[in-house]
Amino acid sequence: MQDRNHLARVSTTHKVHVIENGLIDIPMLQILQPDGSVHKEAVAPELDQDTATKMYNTMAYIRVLDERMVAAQRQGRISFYLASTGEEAAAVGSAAALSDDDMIMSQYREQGALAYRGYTTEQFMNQMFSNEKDPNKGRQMPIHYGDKPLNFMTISSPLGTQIPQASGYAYGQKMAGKDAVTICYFGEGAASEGDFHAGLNMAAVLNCPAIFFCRNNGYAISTPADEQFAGDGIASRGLGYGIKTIRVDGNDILAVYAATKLAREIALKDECPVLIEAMTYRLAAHSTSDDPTGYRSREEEDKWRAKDPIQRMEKWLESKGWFDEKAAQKLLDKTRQDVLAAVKQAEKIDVPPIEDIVNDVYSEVPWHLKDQLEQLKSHIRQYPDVYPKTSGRIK
Amino acid sequence: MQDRNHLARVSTTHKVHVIENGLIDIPMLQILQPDGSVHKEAVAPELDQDTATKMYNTMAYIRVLDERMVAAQRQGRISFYLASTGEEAAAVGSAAALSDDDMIMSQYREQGALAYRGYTTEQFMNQMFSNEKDPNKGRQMPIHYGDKPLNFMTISSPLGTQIPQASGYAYGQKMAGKDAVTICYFGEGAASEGDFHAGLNMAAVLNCPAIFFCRNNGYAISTPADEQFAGDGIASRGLGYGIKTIRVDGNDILAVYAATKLAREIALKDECPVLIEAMTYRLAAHSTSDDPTGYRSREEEDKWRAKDPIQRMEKWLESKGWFDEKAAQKLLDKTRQDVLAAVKQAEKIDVPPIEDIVNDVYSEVPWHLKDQLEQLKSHIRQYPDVYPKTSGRIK
Amino acid sequence: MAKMNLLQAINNALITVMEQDERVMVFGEDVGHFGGVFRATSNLQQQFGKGRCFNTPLTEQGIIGFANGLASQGSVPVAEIQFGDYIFPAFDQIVNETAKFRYRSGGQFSCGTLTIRTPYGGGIAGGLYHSQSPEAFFAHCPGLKIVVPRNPYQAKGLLLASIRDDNPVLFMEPKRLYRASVSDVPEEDYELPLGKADIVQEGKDITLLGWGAQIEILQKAAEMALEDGVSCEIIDLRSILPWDAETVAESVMKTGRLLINHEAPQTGGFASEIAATIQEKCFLYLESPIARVCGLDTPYPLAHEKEYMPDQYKTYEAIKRTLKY
Amino acid sequence: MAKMNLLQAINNALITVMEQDERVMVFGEDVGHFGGVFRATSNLQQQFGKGRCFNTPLTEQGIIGFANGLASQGSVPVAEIQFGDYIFPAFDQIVNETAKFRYRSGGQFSCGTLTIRTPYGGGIAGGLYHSQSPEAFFAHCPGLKIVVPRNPYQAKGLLLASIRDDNPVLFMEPKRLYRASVSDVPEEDYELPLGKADIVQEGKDITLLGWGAQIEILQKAAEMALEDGVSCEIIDLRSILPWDAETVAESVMKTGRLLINHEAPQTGGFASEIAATIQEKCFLYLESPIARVCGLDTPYPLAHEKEYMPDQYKTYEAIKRTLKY
Ligand SMILES: Cc1ncc(C[n+]2csc(CCOP(=O)(O)OP(=O)(O)O)c2C)c(N)n1
Ligand SMILES: Cc1ncc(C[n+]2csc(CCOP(=O)(O)OP(=O)(O)O)c2C)c(N)n1
Ligand SMILES: [Mg+2]
Ligand SMILES: [Mg+2]
Repeated sequence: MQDRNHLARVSTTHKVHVIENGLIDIPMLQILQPDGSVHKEAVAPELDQDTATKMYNTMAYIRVLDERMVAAQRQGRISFYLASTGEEAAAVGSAAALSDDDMIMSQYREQGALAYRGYTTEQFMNQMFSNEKDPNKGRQMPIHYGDKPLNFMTISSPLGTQIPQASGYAYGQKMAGKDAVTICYFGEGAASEGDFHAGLNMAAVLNCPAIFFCRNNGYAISTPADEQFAGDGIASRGLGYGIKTIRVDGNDILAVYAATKLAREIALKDECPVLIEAMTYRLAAHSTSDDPTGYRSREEEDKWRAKDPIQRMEKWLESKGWFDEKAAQKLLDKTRQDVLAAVKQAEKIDVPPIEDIVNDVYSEVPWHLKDQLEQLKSHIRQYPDVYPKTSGRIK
Repeated sequence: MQDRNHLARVSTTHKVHVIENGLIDIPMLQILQPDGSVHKEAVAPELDQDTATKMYNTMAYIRVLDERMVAAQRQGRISFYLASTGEEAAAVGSAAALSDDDMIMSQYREQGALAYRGYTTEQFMNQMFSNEKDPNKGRQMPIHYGDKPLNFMTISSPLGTQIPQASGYAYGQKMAGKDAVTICYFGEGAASEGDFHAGLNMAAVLNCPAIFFCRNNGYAISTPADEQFAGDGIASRGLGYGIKTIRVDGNDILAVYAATKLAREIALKDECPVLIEAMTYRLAAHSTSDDPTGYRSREEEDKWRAKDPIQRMEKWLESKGWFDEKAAQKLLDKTRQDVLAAVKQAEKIDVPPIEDIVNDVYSEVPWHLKDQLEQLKSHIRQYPDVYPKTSGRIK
Repeated sequence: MAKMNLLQAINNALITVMEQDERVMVFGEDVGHFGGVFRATSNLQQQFGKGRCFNTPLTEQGIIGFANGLASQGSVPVAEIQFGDYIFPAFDQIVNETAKFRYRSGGQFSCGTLTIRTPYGGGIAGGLYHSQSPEAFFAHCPGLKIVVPRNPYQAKGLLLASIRDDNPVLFMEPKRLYRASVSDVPEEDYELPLGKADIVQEGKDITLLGWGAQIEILQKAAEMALEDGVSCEIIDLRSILPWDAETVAESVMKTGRLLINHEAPQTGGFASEIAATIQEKCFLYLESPIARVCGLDTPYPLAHEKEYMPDQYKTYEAIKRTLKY
Repeated sequence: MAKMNLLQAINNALITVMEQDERVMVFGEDVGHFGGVFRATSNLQQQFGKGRCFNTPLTEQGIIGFANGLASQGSVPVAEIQFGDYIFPAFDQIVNETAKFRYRSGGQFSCGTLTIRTPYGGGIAGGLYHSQSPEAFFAHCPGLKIVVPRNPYQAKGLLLASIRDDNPVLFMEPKRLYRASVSDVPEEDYELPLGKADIVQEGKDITLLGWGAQIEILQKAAEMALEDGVSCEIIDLRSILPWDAETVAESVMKTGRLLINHEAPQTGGFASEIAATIQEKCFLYLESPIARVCGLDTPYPLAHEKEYMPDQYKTYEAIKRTLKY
């Protein structure tokens, strides 16, 4: 039987050493200076023009989508929306560093990753309007996207639950011999949940090729980061789990890309998790149900508006001669029109048929749900005006 | 409105820095050398002869109590026992550094702390025999002690739950202006629970004067520490929470005492939590239901038997001229006799009256439990032989 | 008397008790400076300081673990879980700890001072995770009290009683009613009894039983039935645990019929306990089977929310079926 | 055929399915090298390697979270929770995630391949935290299946069916029976159906319904009743969710009487659902109220364990009361 020695790595001291904050420096990777030029000590990641343009376009697209959908919510066309303004680089830069086979488990503010994978405006709308073209069948609130063909796990509102799930998913990928990792996004708020602890520790012990990507955007709804944790951000926890950890400027898409690319390599090669903490700021309200003026200042927001990730990348593209201002403007205009058209289109499409109220609870509809469906249908037939969304289509 | 800057402490880098294991050294405080002499760089904590003797005697007492109760379980006199052999210094050394007003929340292997507080052999027995003198009214399995007058919280089997509770208790002490802390004991296994994460993070953010005392004894039942975590023990997590942390040789009672004393001072003065990781080894089986030969070697155990904390203290006491071998031997003999007598005594005492089956579910017995009790009583009256423990005493 | 909506009534109850008792502390996600996502704790931090009203990190198991410790120490925690749907990470702390603290320690320690507030229920386009009614999950757990108010007046009186009760109380607030309407609420201190049902409307043909926001539904259904000449007795259970079986049984012995309505899925919902108990207590009085009008046995859907709800139409039809049986 | 106790039958089922399907992975606290604290997973690591049978860190929420992810990826996780009493930290992962995974994603993703094994129940001097029967907490959660075997033969057949079923199954093992006796169990592969109750004994005067270890209690009570000339029909529900109301209703229509027995506390226990459903389906056939013989509405005590248990004597007395009604 193998001898175990849990003191193997421990040295001794004879005066009381108190280990505390500040003992270790966790610096933040920044490649692009705020003016869009590459730091002289930095090496820009290898990116061809097409990829770089796609990254930029995705961020720009998401900025417009967010703007338009917040407006649509104000007009009462959808019930809820959640924008990622100011944080586009974190989602897009990391998604760009992945392979399409990698599973994405997101929290809810990573529409940029989904768009980068190829989700179309129409697909976004179908989910948000809970219509019958939504592959998730209209069951969750707007923004809870999910798409199996794109390897994008359906979002779940309870925070943090996807973190241990990502460990399990990655373990499964490894056991199945897949050359793929799982990336798991979450906020610095969600990182307080017990599931965070369980998920990271298990990933470390069980050697799961997962990337844990924390968007530290300073707030969890109204709760500022300094009421969320007292350590050095989320990165400082990586050490505690024995997980390799990278802190990155979340508003610098090149840094995010480089960090994620390296993390993916490590995860696959060493069969281990990697933690990335992206330092960014939630410029948007938490959601359309929130009003941040109650808990933070305009000045604070303005400081971060100046660090806009899209502009920063734009300047870099310009410096490479890859930025076509006209094309960019055209894209913005087209996106605005597309979104508007897609909204109009999506809101016309029916909700899923009433049978879908009982489908997918189980793999097959069991007897009691068949009964409940039959009762419901005959009730709707009796009161067609009360249930206008479904009554017209019941035979 | 205050400006928040969650980047305040962060420096930048322009090459990808990966933070990983080994970057920070968390040494282990050791004051006594294995031969019982004080390390030359170390300063022994101030301890008068009475206190030192009490500490030694408590360890010796617990060693005998454990031995005898394991035997009693084998004889079928109690259903379950859980020994702390080899880990006595961790519980006793820390308890000795506390004030009697400090709340103790233990896991289940800290009988040493309870004995140090003054729990008597008779009290131990009453709990273990679930008799009507147990202040916990015989409701839990053996070893789930609890005693309000001694500020020792009743033990609960679910692991880790006491950790956030300790944060709350300490917060309450602080708000009530008490000059007291809460100490919370747990194993390195329990530290994997989500409650550990929640409790430590909350204590750090809400400035709770709590001492989190982890006994890292290498095993959680059969699971060795290297299948429990991949970081540098539990201490390395302290940094992640921004909690001051001390690692200590758990088999060196002077080191444990010194560390806990300092932790208590810090907790009170700075109104903050402190994490202590005591490196020790579970020489005993996990419990009387366990047989460790299935998962570890005799050689491994022997290495730790050589690090016995009681012998180490004994040698130190000798060097101080404080060790009275005869008295020590007498104490052992007396304890053996006391335990035996107390077992005989305790097993004769009745279980609590049947009314206690419904008491304490609520502050007062509600209607439905009154009904259930009445039905039960008349049923027992009908079948007195089936319920011999209670039937004789029902009017 | 003042006009208050349900949120204001809750806020008023919290102010009332915090002014009287220094030991009362209010905390949870976003409850501090911001006053909670629904604003039930507005101004408490401003009035009582950060020590007594504060944000916690985002961890429900931590919030309740912390609250359990605080309660056992002698403080009076009022912990908020932001949505009833997010109470499950705290399930272990509530079911294995809060509820069993007193029993396991022989009454030496308890969480009697703890109150857990949480908004629950659907009808607000919340889908799976902002609509659940989890009362039945807790109703199987001895040691807890569960209380649900139906309007602002009830909310203040029941919340004050819950906070002062020497047992842990899960206080579930029907969030669809938070701002739905205002009504008269005394500005002074008052309590309404726990464990006592409230007869909202007397009647003789059938007893309609519910709690929280569904009382409104029962009232609408009763009005529809009245047009057919059916006289409904409406009972608000108010306390789910322990519950007032006596009042319900007396009513059913009078009317001979019982219908129970709740939003949670039917299977294993609290209506099943009521039906099981009442069929036993009133066996010889029942003229037709006890009817349950509940949520479907599915997660709470979004697009089909209207269809999912046990609304007045479904209730009215069930009344007719029960009477015709 | 081989003689196996319940643990051996479980172990045998696991070996059977692990040999056939590489995707099956077994994990939990101490299940690896050691084979679990009850030894249900003995030798699996040795036979199938550390990748497919392994210890996890001590975190139930992590175990089920991990298992959910693994299931959604297409592997076939069989996760062990060491004691049913310790399943509550995983409540959120089970109730909000496992059970709703398929529904919320429109069937794109699911945890259908997941099986959660856990020992449950009392009678082993376990007190509050090694005795609970938590089935009813999960029975209110659409999307789960809950299965309980009553003997080694049932255990193997039901476990194989559970692992292969395309829905998440909570498989609860009556730990008091683990080593209680051996019986004949086929060495070859076989399945027993989920969702189908099993008529253990036919009778005509009263239907006795239970599951797991309580079937034995029902049998003993039935023997006592037989001496009085009462003929009992005994049904093992086997699946708690979805449950076989049809078989139960048919039996009750025949006998006119129903008694349900479970160890969990009465209030909100699964007997309440059965009673509520059957009083509706069989209203005109019932000759006396449906009786429930259950645990008391208290935490599970130690010193008074015997008194707490819904044993054969209590059951027998309830049979008599029901017949005399
Ligand atoms: C378990 C759980 N608790 C509470 C909530 C309510 N809630 C939704 S978002 C949110 C804040 C999340 O903050 P963070 O993780 O930092 O992400 P961010 O919104 O900043 O992107 C809260 C409290 C939830 N969805 N789930
Ligand atoms: C929530 C929970 N899960 C599982 C168990 C079963 N269990 C009891 S002790 C134990 C191991 C604990 O190990 P550790 O925390 O290291 O303490 P030690 O026994 O080494 O002192 C386990 C898994 C439990 N009591 N509670
Ligand atoms: Mg955030
Ligand atoms: Mg240990």
